Amino acid sequence: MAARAVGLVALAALVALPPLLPKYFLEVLISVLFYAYLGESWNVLGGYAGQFSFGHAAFFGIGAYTSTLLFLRLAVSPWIGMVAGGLLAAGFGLFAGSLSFRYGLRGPYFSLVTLAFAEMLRVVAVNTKAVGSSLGLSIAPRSAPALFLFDGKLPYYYVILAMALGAVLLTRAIERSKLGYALHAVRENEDAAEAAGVDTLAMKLRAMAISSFLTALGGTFYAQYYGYIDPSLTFGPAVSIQGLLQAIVGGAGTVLGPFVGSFVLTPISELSRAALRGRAGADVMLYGLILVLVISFLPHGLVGWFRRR
Amino acid sequence: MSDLLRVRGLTKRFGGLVAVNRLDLDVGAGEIVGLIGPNGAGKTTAFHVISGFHVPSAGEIVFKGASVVGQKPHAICRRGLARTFQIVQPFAGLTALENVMIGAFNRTGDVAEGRAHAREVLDFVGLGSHRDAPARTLTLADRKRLEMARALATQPELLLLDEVMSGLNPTEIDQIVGLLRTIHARGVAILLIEHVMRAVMALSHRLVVLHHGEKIAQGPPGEVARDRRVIDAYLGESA
Amino acid sequence: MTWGLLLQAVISGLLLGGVYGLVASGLTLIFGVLRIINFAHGAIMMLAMYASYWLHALGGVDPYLSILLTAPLFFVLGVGVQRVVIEPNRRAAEHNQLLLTLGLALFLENLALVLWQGDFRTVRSAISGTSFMLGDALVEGARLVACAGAVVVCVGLFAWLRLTDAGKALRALAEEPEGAALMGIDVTRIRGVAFGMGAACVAVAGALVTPFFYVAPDVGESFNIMAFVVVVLGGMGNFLGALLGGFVIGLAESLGATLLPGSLKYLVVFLLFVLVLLLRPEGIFGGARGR
Amino acid sequence: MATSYRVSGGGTISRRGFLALAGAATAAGWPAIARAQAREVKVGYILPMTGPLAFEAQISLNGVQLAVDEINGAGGVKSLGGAKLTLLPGDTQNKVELGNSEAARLIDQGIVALIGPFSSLVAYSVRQVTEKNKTPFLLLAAVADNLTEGGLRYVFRMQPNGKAMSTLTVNNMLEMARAAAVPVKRVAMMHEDGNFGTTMGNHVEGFAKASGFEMVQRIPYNLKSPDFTAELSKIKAARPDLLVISGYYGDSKIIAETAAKLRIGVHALVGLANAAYSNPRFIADNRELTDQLFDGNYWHNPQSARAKAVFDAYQKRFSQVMSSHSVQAYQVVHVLRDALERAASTDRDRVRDALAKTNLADHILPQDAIRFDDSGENANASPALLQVQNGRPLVVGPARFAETKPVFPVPKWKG
Repeated sequence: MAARAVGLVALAALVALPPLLPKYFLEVLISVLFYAYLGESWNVLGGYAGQFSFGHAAFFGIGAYTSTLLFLRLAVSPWIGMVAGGLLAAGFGLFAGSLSFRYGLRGPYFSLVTLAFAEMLRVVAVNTKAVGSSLGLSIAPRSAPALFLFDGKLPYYYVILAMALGAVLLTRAIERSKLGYALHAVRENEDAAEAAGVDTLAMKLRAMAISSFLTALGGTFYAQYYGYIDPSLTFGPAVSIQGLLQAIVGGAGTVLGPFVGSFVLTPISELSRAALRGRAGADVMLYGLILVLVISFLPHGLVGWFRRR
Repeated sequence: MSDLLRVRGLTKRFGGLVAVNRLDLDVGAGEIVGLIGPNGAGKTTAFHVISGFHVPSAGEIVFKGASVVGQKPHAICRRGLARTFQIVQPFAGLTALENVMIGAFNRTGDVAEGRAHAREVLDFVGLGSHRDAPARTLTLADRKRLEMARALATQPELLLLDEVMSGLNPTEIDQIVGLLRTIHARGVAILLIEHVMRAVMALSHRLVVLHHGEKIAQGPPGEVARDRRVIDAYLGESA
Repeated sequence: MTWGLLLQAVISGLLLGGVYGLVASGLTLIFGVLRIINFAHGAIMMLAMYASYWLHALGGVDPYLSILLTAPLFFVLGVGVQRVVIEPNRRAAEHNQLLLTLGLALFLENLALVLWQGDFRTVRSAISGTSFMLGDALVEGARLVACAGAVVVCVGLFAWLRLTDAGKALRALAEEPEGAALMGIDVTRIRGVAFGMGAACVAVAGALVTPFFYVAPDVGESFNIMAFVVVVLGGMGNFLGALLGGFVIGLAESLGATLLPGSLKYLVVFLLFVLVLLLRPEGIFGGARGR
Repeated sequence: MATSYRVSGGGTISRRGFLALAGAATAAGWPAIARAQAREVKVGYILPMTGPLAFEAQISLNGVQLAVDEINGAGGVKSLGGAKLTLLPGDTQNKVELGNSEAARLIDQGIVALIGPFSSLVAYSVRQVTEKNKTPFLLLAAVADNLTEGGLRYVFRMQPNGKAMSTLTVNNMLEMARAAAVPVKRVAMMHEDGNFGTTMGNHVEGFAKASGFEMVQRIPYNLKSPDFTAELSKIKAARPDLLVISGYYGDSKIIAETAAKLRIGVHALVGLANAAYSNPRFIADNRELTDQLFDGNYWHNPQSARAKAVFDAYQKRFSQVMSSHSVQAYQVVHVLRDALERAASTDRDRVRDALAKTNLADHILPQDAIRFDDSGENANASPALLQVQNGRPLVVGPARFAETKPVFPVPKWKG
């Protein structure tokens, strides 16, 4: 199949090319994969289950803070801290989810309540000395692979590549499973899903747990890669928006949507910044315009548009 | 004949409005019961309560010997009580086959098995050729069939059908009547709300008539049709 | 904790709350009719503040007087935005409409940055410097005028919704979208009017706050999130609820600042928000239902 | 833009976007070619040109441009045969990811040093990029103390860090109070609740015991908050002698206005690295309010004739009064020029070594010679204490740089 061949070539390129790239491209590629990963993570809940979270920063921040605090205070390897953060985030996701779902919050109400949860965590983090308050936490760079610290960018690239591919494979497995069908049903029509025997609350919570777990792993990657976290960088609304943007533009509720979204959006942003340099704001203005146009003319995202042709 | 569904004193209030008032209703195994009454009589509300979408204000609902009051719709469905909606609610973005697979997953966790069963059911209701069409592209008649197929795929013992014939032309209605007979022949009991009198009279073993939320008559179709109160209720509506 | 501090918190909260209420009224109007959460609301307010600023800087127009120009201007602008950007996507998924307004907000904020750079600008009205003490509590003239102005506009808006044909049509559309179409209301036009009125509301709010605030491309953010909170609190689509909700949030914010250490005052606001969403999603004062 | 500095790699992108960009980037792969034309020395900057700090970023960039043009106009870097400085721009949008990728891009393009990035948040990760690529990184505006920690070799900070800024400013204030025989025992502080404000707040609080004052209130605030009356009322009730404020422009404006109307009752309102209180534009827009405000901030040496000339040139070119961010940006470019002259090379390691040996007496800052200690901090870095008098921010401390006498206590704040 042609699609499969294209996929394999792309994968081979992603694995083989980076060592040959200039630093800038490697840096951008890491961003692309990182956003793609966040998008895939968001997609499980937002795309497949149709629960439009605007507060995934909550999980991202929990992941980043858990692994970093465990590392700095108790010398626990972030590889382990990453899993701990994921579990904690999933726990918080289940808590926040069961509250909102049980009370029947849907659509914009769910979006707003998740936004509020993330903002509350941000305000708490800003005001808590024990987690570094606004001074944040920094991880000194050094080479210690057992501690998720590498010399140079390339190893991080392969880590995030593996994470992003893992998220894609997991999403594909979900899509083809009973859970995937159930989530689709929930997204399309919750009443009809219930009538057809789908335990909609349990399905939404399952999606929430998976999505928040994955997002938290992204938080740990961020902390290790950039070496510094603070409340606004991790719990701020920008993180939530980044994830969902890739998914929506690429195609929410499709396996490759967030990947495609990120591989299109990030270069657009980089190119427009390069082209409009020296005119502060022009590039983000263009980005906003592109967003409006994409949603107006490709309401199902790039992948959706491609499929419908 | 043992009762499959036994409803006693079922009452549903919305604020000050009583939509269903002390309803008693039985459906036996393998029985077809028609639930009729003028618009606003409380039929659909009764369905919502029985299938778990609303919690009853008072009363008892026993299905297969155990109370289902307070259970969620999906749990009731798993026990063998499936329903359709008055306004069809397909999963518009999914294909016909996928729609039915959702129902089939009640009886199997295996995707291939669920798909195979869904195909059978689609063929059974006569939608086999539309298997891969997105639900939103189907005609109204086909969407009604799809909705029945989705309910059937859950392998119910009792099927609650809410106006599956409204909006259809006479040929289509005849087809649905035929389909319902086949379903019944397979041992599924049916409780149906219907305004197409010709069809209800032909299908039902028993009729239950609701008016202003209360049961005003029940019995074999022929008897009920001659009931003075029933005639008044319907005349009152049209007057 | 003294009574003086509490009195101050109550007064400051109420004065700020009026402005929140006006911004939220515009938002809730748009939500009620169009069923979208307008993330560009703050950005539109920012543009209006620039409009007032330029009228003052170039034409010497007092910011309060500028309302006479900016309110109609932004009404037209709002109708235009709705027609060109929102209306074509009316049938799009809920979340797509949300992102649409987010993209619009990014566009507008950065348009301002391109046009006027990141400079903070200040506008002074004759009243900017005035204030008086009410007991131990400070009342700033400009904030008092802003609050009073906001309440007057909200009441006017309410009257408009009750008494005029356009207002009645708008309410009908908010309450019964299908029924409204059946009654022969020009639904498309009314949707435009709703967005236009929403924009006019923030244009007034913008002009009212400029004398004690500043103008910068991201200034709308100060009011945007609070307006969401207020709208939910008051009940989405509930106009009077938005005004009352504004006062509640204003109070929560200033009492939080008085009673809690650090910058925890927003924790109170968000906590209140989540509690209301969970326990009374129709809002404290009722409104379009969330379930 | 009507400026004479050259932007390379900028305009060409629009047409054959990626190709041009890739071309520029791969050119860095053959440094011999780039260096054969050694008529130019590429200097990169990364600033938050877009977003909430756009205003400050532009002011900083003005200072950089002024210095670059001045150097090029005076014949470039002499020891490099008159090579001209070429500025390569980078916009971080105040985002960490963009800080990293912009820094990497500029390094790919062959810069000898990187200037920026304004925000400490962005600096944390960018310093890893510059360290790894052995590129001198001259910090601008980022105050977080620990940015130079961790044995980094390529990070240099000319301006006072958070600790120097806050402790020296408080010292200057206390000294002035002693001179005026006005006891300062109770200090209150409001600061924005981000990295910058919190850093300042921690230092002032930590400094209290040693300096013999009590921190009677410390209130962090969200800088987007539209009203601070409740917070300031709490401060007023604590009856402080001094109110210290670390904030950005808009929030600081509202705080000063509200404090004035509240008759806050302190001896003085003191900005600490405040973005507004010594900003000429803020002062011009708010003459009455700003009169006799104090601010401890980066500044120039008013006694320096050179500083006067620079200010005139700035005024002429940008039609506004030069402010502290521009001064720092201007001076940092000259520190780099000095190092380039001594290195007589564009080799980054040589430039780095030259920077480490900096001993620059000819500068416009209110301090002794610019020298970097082992961690890369300017050992003599010092803020100035300013007071607005007659619409102008004037240096009133430390005494040897003062251009006028302070008015302290300030009667109007005492209410």
